[in-house]
Amino acid sequence: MGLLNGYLVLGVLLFGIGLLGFIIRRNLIMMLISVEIMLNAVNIKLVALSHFMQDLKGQVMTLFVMASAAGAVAIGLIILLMVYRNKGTVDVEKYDLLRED
Amino acid sequence: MSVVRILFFYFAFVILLSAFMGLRQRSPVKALLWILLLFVHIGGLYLLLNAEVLAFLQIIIYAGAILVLYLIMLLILDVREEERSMLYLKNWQSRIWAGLLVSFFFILGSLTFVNKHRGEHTLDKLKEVGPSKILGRLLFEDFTFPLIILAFLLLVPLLGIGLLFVKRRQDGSA
Amino acid sequence: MVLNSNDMVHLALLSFFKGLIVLGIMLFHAAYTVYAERKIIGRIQSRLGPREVGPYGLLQPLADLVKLLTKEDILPKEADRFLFKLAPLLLLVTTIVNLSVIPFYPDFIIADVHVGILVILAFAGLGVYGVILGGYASGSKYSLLGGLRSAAQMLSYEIPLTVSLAGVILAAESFRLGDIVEAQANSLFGMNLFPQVIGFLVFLICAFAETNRAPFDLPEAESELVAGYMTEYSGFRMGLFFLGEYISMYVMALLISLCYLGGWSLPPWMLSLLPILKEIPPVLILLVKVYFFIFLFIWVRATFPRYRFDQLMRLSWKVLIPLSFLNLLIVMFFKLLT
Amino acid sequence: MNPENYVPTEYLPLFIMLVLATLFAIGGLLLGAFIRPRFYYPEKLEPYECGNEPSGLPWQKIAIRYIPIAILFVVFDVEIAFLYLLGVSFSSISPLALGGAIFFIFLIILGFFYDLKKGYLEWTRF
Repeated sequence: MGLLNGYLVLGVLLFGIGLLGFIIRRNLIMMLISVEIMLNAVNIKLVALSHFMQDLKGQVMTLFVMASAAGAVAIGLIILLMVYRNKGTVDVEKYDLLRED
Repeated sequence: MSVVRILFFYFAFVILLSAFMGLRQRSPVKALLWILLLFVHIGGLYLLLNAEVLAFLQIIIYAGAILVLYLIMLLILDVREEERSMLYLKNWQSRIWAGLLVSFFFILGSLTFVNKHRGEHTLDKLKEVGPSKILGRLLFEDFTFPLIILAFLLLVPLLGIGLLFVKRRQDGSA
Repeated sequence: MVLNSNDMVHLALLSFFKGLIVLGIMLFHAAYTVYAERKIIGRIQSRLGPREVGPYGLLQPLADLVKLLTKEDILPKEADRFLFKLAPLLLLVTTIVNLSVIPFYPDFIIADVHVGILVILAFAGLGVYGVILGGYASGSKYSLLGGLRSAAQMLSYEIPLTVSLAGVILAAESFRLGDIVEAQANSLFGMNLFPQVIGFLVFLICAFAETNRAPFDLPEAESELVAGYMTEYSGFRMGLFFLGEYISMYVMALLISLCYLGGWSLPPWMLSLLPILKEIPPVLILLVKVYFFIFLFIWVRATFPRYRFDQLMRLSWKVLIPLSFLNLLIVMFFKLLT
Repeated sequence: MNPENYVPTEYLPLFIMLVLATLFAIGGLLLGAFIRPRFYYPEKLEPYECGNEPSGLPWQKIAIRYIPIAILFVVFDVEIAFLYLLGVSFSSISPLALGGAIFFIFLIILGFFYDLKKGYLEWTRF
């Protein structure tokens, strides 16, 4: 087993943890953080492949992922703040305006 | 075991541990600190992968900007410890399904990959010209159009800041 | 680089001793900068400054150290104990690490990396955590507000600082500080100051704000927020915060001298005018520049009144950021001409 | 050189400096712990509130005016990353690529000036 497989497995495991976090957390902020972790997991794979395939395109892709993640976080937190103003909480379970009880 | 492997296993261990601890921590500020550890160690992993520029950009952008934004958000909204209950996966069947799904990704991702492509940026070439120069040239020459799209993407939050200043109406709707 | 383990141990030992030397010299400097500051400000305000401990008060830093070490270490009862202890460490360590990528003269640098400036920015970015966490963990309203304010200050002044550094990088086309100095020595004016006066001024103002020095020393604005994020800290922990401040003053002074004033090199026209200047050891040239900026830090503190917080924010967003981009434009223009 | 055994040796000193700095700070704290006195009583451990009895919880909701600053900081940080890469490769890229890069920078400056014009960065606005 080469080292590349190690990086790939690490990426998948980290992605799994991020997914798990997205599923089990109820705090909207922490759910957004889990998305960040998943993006980072993908970044690890991209950079690892870029290193082992000796092609810098992977690193450029990672740069784009980082930049777009920053933009997404910025707009996501603005939306979160708007929701918070209406609901007074970041607990996703309380956002049940459209649910029939 | 060679030095590379020891370093890799150290970084991998800390990354997985801090991601796990961060996502199971109930106090949001402590969770963010674990995530900070995670991001810094991912930067270290990038160093191992000969992506120096990216390693420090990872720390600058993720740890120094995005996570700070989250932290300020937490302090401002005064988010306290959340209750210990799950939003999704409340019964065991769904947990098993989720586990199967994750392991499917795991197996798919690590086994089906065939590593054949060889690019032109060998380590020697990178050392000769300087990795940041090659990275910049590649970025601006070959990815000009995505860069322009990215500019529009980053424009959105700048325009969206105005949403924060919308006054609430009396009936409570925004 | 493929090195065998023997080379690795050699490198590790070498850099360990280099690190010890740099750390020792820097701590000595930080201690005596406090003394110099009190002496100079005393003179400016026609006082004498410290003169009791030792001849001319020269042992004052030692007395300060003993005092800080023997002061009680108070953990406020509302404090988050772990974060409270972590915050000053984070601030100090991220500041000291910056010293490792700064060249002091051509061959003396602890870690000769490609991306020196990025390293400094990355660790400066991590320093914000020390401030916010220190404020949060104290469990006091003043601390929390002070921490957030200082964080907002650091964030808003980091943008013009980094953008004006982009001009320097553009001029040298390298992230390595050694290359930047060399590029300046070979350039037309011999230093970056001349095409980039605006960038230099912006960087200077931001350096004052980043190090929390007067006239931007909002954390120490007793009239507003007591002592900001440091309110609840006492004894050696507060000493760590102060040490961080003084070391970051030196980091900033070193950065300005290296990036804008040509570091250890002198401009060619000056050398051709006075050939005797070639005999000066390079480290002395750098030291003179650095001491000048440290003196400037102290002088400004004794001279200018403190900014109000909204003025501080307005200065950064409305003046410095547009100016820094203007500077970048000018540099690009120059670069395209040549 | 094989990517399998690439070690970034030039970063070893950086790591050593990190360890040294941490050791120094912790060592100072430990040294202090041995020689400093400890006389605690409840009043000493109260959070500072100008001599009054502390009122209410220390953690409260704070005005959101820090958020626009933080968001702008994130966006500018990303821009700075690209700016630096442009700076490093400035003279080796084609005019078209340079045009794209300058468009990228200018669009974000445009957004920034929009915010400035609208007064979203006025500290006293809230």
